[in-house]
Amino acid sequence: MDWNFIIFSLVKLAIIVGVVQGLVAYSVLAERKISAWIQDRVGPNRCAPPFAKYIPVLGPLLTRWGMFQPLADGLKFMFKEDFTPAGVKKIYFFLAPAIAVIPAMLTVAVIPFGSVMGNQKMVLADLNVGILYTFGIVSMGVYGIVLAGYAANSKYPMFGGIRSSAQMISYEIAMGMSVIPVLLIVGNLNLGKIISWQADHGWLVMYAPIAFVIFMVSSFAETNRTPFDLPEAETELVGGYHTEYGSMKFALFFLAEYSNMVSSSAMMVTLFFGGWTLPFWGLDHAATSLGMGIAHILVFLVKMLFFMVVFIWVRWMFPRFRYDQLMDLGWRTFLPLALVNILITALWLWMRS
Amino acid sequence: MAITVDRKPLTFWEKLYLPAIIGGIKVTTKHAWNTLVKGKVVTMEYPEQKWTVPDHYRGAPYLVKDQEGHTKCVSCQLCEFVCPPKAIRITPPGDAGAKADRTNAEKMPAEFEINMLRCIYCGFCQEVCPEEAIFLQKDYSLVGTSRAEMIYNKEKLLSLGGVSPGIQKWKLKLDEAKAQENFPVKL
Amino acid sequence: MNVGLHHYLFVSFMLFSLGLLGVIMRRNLLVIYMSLELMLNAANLALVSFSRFNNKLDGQVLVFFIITVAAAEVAVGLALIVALYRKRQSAHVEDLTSMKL
Amino acid sequence: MEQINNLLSASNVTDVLFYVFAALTLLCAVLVVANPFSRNPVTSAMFLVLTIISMSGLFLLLHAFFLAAVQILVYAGAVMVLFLFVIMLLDLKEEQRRRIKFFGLAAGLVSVGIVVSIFVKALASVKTDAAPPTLEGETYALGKLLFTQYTLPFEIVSVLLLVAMVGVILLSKKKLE
Repeated sequence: MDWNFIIFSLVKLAIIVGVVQGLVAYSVLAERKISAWIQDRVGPNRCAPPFAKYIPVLGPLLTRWGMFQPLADGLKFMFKEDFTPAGVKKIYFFLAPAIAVIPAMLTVAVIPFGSVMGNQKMVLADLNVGILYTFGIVSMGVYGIVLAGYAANSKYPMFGGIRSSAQMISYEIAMGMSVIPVLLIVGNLNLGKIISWQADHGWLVMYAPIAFVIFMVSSFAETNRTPFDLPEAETELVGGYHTEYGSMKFALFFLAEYSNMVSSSAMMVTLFFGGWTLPFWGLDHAATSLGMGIAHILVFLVKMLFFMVVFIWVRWMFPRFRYDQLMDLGWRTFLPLALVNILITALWLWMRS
Repeated sequence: MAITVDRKPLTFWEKLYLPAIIGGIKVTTKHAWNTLVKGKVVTMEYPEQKWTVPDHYRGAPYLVKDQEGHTKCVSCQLCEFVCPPKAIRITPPGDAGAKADRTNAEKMPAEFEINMLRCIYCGFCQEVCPEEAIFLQKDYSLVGTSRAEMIYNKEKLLSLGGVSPGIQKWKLKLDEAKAQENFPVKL
Repeated sequence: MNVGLHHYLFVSFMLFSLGLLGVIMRRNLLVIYMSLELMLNAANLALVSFSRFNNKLDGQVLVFFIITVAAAEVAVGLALIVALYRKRQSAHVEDLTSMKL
Repeated sequence: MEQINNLLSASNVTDVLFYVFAALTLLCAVLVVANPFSRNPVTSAMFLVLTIISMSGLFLLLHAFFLAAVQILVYAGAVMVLFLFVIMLLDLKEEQRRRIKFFGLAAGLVSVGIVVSIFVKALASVKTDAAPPTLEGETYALGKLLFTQYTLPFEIVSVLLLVAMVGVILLSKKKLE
């Protein structure tokens, strides 16, 4: 532990948080744009400062694609009245948004988003129990929602909170079980090691496709995204756990949801799609030059953005599950499927050895 | 007694969800392609493109003038009486007030105000008006920066309303009178 | 000053006595249950530190088992509390003194 | 610079972290058991979550990485959520302050006193000059031990979990047919 380590860690931390926040802001825009396209609309295309249209080439793009919309949204959230309804449990009401955001941001810490640059590994914390860490943090994400539901002291948020606690516990099991084949195949919990294994043997999605499907669907459920967004179901619970929230506190819940999306896309890329590696152009080994390092980061970002788009796309493609269907899918489809998957993988590995 | 609805058991493919997923992908991709590449959108970009209002559209009520530019309203206050949200407020000219600016009417309102924040565009005023002086026209986006600004006075209503096209209620009677040559008012 | 086994044991002991105090003093069944969890956790801490300072992994294996059993115990216990609450509409130990349901 | 580097040396940092985590653990545990500001069970549960998290920090300092993760995953992630779920389900009101019975208090103090005496006796026999520990709580080693030497307890625990599951389902059924 020395000076260098601290400085570089802080720099990486700042960059990661900045990038994740930027991604969150623009994924809100992407959400609105993609939903608009799917529904034959144009989407946000107004928001631009007056000078933007005079920029030569980028001008029309900046103005027509609503590139300043996240900025406007952020400003709007910040300047709205911070309203506290009467009868809420004040302390939890204020704490809940923060508790929701913290785990969402923490998950990114163990994800290797690039190989090396100079002598710095492009990962914030190279833990030996990386996957377990991620699951632990993800499981903490439910507190924000449950407390928000409890603090609001009103029926719908309460329902949202109770639903989310049951849903998240159920799907955590399926999610954890789905990753075990990956761990069996690789034989290591370190995310960096998993990536380097994939660089040598090919992406894990080819070895464990069922695991990937279960993981993906469970992560939809864990992030409360649409086929499983029962905790916030607008049409039945008028917004669920964040019904009573407004202004920046509501924005924090938004931030948490989208950060969760970012981190679970990153997890999917890392676990099943080779992380920062690509099987061609010599991109599958640790970088030797600065350009290669940047290329690795870009590869990772592109893969992650693909999954972000899938997340958003699914939201506008499928209707919400009913609660019993959700539980049925989690316990009676995915759990046995994941167990069988583990068994088959173990058998396959045993036959090979 | 509760009615139980028979549900067909799902077939194997329906249970697998996969065809539904593929169908969803197909539909959404088709729409996104149409919007993005072919530029087919169902929405309009409002301030630039505007909706063409159909003929019978009931927008904001305005006062109209007749062909000679005279006020048609005779301050009978029927519209004020019939207005459900009480948006209309008419000040009659009174004894000392200005008389009508046209020859075949006794008086015209000293002030005629419509509070556009209250108006519900029901069209009762148009229906009730014996002089056909008020018409619901095609404006639908009325904006202002204050509540006071949204109370339209007589001048504003008249200038917005314009000349009533082709309607001259007294024309028939005028013709009859001319024919009999005992019409009391000199034209 | 180096942190050694006795430091960890002291923390563990404090946790255990706090848990014990909670079990005896509090009246809410759920809080009593939480205090029990606290005691179990104190045992966990002691076991992990023993395992660390004796260079043997067996303590950690035991902690693994304790965590598993605690999870099962909590599930059963909470189900019991819910069933009891349904009957008596109370989770207060002094309202639950009779043996008959 | 040299001084700062010395200050940041591994053993110093872990010592400071130990005190931080230990203080956090004990403070939160006190607030679980006897919170002067609120007698709301949700508050107790949340402070128990904090206790567990800071305890997993202590586990990390003891190089028990796997257990630290499992601690958060199982205790904070599942068990405490279950607690919160039940509290919300039952809609428990704040615990009433009732008069503390003398007998209960005396019994509590006596039992705590007994624990103290046992502890003092135990602590006296702790070797403080043990060799610096080298053990790492690696997942691999732990798993190996779990599936070789401790296979029987492991299987028994799995049966226990099954029994618990069946029992809970039976208990939470509204009516026994």
